[in-house]
Amino acid sequence: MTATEQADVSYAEMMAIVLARSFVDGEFGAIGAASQIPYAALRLATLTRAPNICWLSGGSGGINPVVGELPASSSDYRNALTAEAIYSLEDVVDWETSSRLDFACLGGMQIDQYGNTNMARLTTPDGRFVRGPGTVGLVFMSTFKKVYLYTERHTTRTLVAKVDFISGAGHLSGGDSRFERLMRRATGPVLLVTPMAVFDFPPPERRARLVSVHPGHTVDEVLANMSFVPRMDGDVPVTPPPTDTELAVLREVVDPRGVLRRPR
Amino acid sequence: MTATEQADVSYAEMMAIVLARSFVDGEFGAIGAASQIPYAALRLATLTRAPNICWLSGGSGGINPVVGELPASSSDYRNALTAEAIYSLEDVVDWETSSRLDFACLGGMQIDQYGNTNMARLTTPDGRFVRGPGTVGLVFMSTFKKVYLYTERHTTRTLVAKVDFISGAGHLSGGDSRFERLMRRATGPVLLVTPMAVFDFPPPERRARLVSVHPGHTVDEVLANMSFVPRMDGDVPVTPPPTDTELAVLREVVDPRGVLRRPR
Amino acid sequence: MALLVDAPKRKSKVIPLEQLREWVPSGSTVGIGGVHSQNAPMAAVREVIRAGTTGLTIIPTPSAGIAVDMLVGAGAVSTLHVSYVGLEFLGMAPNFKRAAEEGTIDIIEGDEAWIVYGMRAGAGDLPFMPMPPMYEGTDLPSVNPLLKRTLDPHTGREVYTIPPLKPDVCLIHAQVCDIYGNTVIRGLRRFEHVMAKASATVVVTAERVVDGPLGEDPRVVNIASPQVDAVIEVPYGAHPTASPGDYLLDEDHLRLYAERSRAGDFDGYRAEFIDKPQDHIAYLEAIGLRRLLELRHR
Amino acid sequence: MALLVDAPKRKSKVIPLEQLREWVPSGSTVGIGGVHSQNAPMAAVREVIRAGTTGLTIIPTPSAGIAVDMLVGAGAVSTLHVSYVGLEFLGMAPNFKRAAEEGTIDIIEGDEAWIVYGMRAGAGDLPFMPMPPMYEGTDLPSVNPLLKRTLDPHTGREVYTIPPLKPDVCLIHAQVCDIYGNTVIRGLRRFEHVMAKASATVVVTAERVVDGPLGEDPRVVNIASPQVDAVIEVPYGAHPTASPGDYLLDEDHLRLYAERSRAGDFDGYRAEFIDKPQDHIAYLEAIGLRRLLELRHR
Repeated sequence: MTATEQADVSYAEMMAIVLARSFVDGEFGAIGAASQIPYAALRLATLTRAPNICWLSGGSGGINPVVGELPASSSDYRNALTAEAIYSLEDVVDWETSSRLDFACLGGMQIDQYGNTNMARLTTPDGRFVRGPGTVGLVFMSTFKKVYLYTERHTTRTLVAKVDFISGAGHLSGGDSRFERLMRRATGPVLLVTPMAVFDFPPPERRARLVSVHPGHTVDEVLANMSFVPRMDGDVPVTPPPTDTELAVLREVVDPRGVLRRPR
Repeated sequence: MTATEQADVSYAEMMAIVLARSFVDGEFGAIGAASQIPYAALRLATLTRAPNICWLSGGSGGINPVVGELPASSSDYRNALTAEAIYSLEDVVDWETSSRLDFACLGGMQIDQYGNTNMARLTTPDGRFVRGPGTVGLVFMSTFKKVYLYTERHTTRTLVAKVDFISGAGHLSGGDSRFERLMRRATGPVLLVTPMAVFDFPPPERRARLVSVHPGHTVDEVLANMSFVPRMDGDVPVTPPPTDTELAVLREVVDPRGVLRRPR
Repeated sequence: MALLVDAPKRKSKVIPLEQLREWVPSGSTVGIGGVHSQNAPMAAVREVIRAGTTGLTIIPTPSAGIAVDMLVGAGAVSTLHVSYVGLEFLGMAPNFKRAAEEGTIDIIEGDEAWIVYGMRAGAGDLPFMPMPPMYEGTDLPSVNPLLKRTLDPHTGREVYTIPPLKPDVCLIHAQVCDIYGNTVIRGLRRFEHVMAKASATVVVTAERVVDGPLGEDPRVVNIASPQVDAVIEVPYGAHPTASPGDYLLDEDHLRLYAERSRAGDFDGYRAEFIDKPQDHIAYLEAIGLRRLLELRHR
Repeated sequence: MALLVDAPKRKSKVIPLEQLREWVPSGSTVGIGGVHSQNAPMAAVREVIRAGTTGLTIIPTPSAGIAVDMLVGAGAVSTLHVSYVGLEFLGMAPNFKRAAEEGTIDIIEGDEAWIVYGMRAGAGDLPFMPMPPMYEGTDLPSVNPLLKRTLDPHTGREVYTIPPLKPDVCLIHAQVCDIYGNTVIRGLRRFEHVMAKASATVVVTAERVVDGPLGEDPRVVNIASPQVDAVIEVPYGAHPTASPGDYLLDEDHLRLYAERSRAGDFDGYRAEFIDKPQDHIAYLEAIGLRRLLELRHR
């Protein structure tokens, strides 16, 4: 890939590509509502390297939809029309509580160093109470076999040392604290993808570790825009840039209208 | 109706007609599996006098089916094909436990003087253990708003003083005993229809009362073929014979093949 | 058949939209269907607001949006079960956010399981719904005292439970139903049938109400007639949300709603689009035929 | 698309019937689909018997028939959850009745709620399912010690509970599925999807398995592919029960089965129709093409 093409890769495309590489073939997963990035990642992964993934497109009820572009909402009717099957909301919740879902892609208005998430309520540094939209499916972070966290806001407000309210259980206070309260089969967050970087949550501490920094960003920039210092093991590499195939499939098949390249 | 026509009425037709007269318009009901008599009764009632009844045709999943004849099984596929809507088994059970179902038509291998029923297990007078097919939906006699009992076997074995095992809760030991254990909104058996007679379960005792004897049968015959003496209030009248309309709709529309007139 | 000409006929459940107020009195508990900006019963919501209804407890689907936000903005809501209330890709629900932050409504802090298993318990009138280990990892029990614990009789372990949710009335928007209430909802994962089972009464608003056969495979009928108490025909009744297969969501109008609400002018929006148009047709005229036709699926 | 020619392809889940024995080892807990004499997975049942499987715990749908009776007759069953086991309008299930009366199988005395709510708890891996007052009026708790009580934390009242039912494998017959397991079952109230969710693995036998689009409205797909582990194509695989839309139940054969079983000659029936025909096609030959074609819907 040329430097020009590389510079042309939007953060949303980069995030979709990182997620697409992370998914394990044959697994069964779910995404939330306004989820263009994981939606694109799942389409990219199933088309290129993991054809046996099955995934649920949020409120539409559609499994494995094949819409010819990237809908603004995973509830878009075209997801239902092009799906293999329609599930009910009871199906989703059963699959969630029973840990049948191998993974989910989730975010939050706060995400902390142990991967706990908050979508419900917080208090700003100046003491103002802020209402979030609500916990919705984050409660099932307790039961999904694993969770890919992502956020489009790599900021000190979003990436915090400790969430004000645990909507979704990450590794709680780290170490084995999660497994003292929840079932072992649900292993918690495995990855956090932001517009600048990738983190994981390795044992024994299960605290966010900076795995790589996306092309065009620096470790200093990553650290300056978050409210905790992640673990770093030696030199932090650059996130491998998109391959030609990844970018071509993403742009020609998954997102031909370039939704992920628009200002967001 | 002429005496000839009258003599021609089978017991199954008579039972269907008695049940059809008993249903209350606008109610929501259910029948079990091999249920030709209540099936015919519901078709007859909705066609002639109670068009707002909605009813569930057993295992077929069909609501208000309009098959042009009387299927041997309420699970018959034609019930699904001609239904207004297909319900799920979860729907039925929800409607059952929540007492949304105003009525059900149920039977049993034993039915006792308080309308308790048994389909699970009994011991014969000579001490032999007899296995029945199982309790299935009789458990919901606890929650149906009311129950129409029926049996095609008016015998001392079926109509007993006390069931060996309560699969379905009737009025238990009579009086208010049922309501000491179950919710008042589920009022228990209101009627018992047999090939020979009709019984109800009036308070305060809620013990079977002989309401009428079908044309062609006598009180003595009724009593000789059951193992308990029902309450009788003075002279027991004859069950009003089928009207011309009842018999015509039953034979021309509901059961044109005369299934209910065959030896059973 | 000559035999049956005099037989009584089955009753229609169709009512005019204006009668909805009798079904949703002030103080009642109301279930609301729809997912995000799809299939929200907006004509019904506007009618409830027009009627001056107050003191409602709202239990929406787990992914609620403008229907709930508008009721909150209009002061119709006293208590709200929150799983998610927002405008999805258009941001926070402004009136909900303000009311929650100012404390003018009571929030029952829930989540997807709260609504779905709560309605599931309501559907069967089960006393409660016990959960596998899940809330133990979250802060929800600290703010929701209705998440009570009981003993698992098999393990002796304490488990969290969700109480049954049982709306007095449930408002559901559908694409088509018959005059008896057999209802087809397109474009969503099925949940409205569970809400209907949990609710004492159900009112369906539909794009089309047919007096005759639905013409649909009975397997795709989401809600069966015995579950439906009243039916209201309201073309474009989900506007500005989408009615799948009929019209898309009206993104411009949703943005207009959000911006005016955020700017503190919900009352102006309400005057223009709810109170001034005295009925549903007048509302549609305020939106404009040109715009309505633009929203049809292409 | 040239771009994707080298991309890996999705795997088929199709297996031959003979491999079913690997999915249903002796001693496993087996869920069985179908309602009365509709959609029983009979080819699968015959194969399980042919394999000499023993010690199964069977949890059928609430209205079970010949599939369960045949497994009991063949000595494959050690424990049976009973809601209803019978031949409906053809009378009692003879082998079940004999085994139950002679005490050669363990009976878990259940009912429709036991199976449905038990599977529902299994589907969500909920710890148990609490019931409204219902068992209190029956004798079921006196013979089923698994109907344990716990406290309703809202009322302090004791309530009966049903434990989660979780088969190791579920056998389901369908009309059509694709090679990935998306499954359409006709003619029944939906329940098999709940059983599938409750089961660790699911094997679907289907009249037709298509390698390509199902050609069905996705709303009528009963069981979605992620729920299905293996798929077996068996034309007339539900015989002698019905496959709705394909063929009727074979009343003559059901009567023959019942009469020979009642007369104590299940072994003769088994030799003729299960062991001697070494595979499914040989079984169909034993029934005869003329008979099979007579059973098609007219």
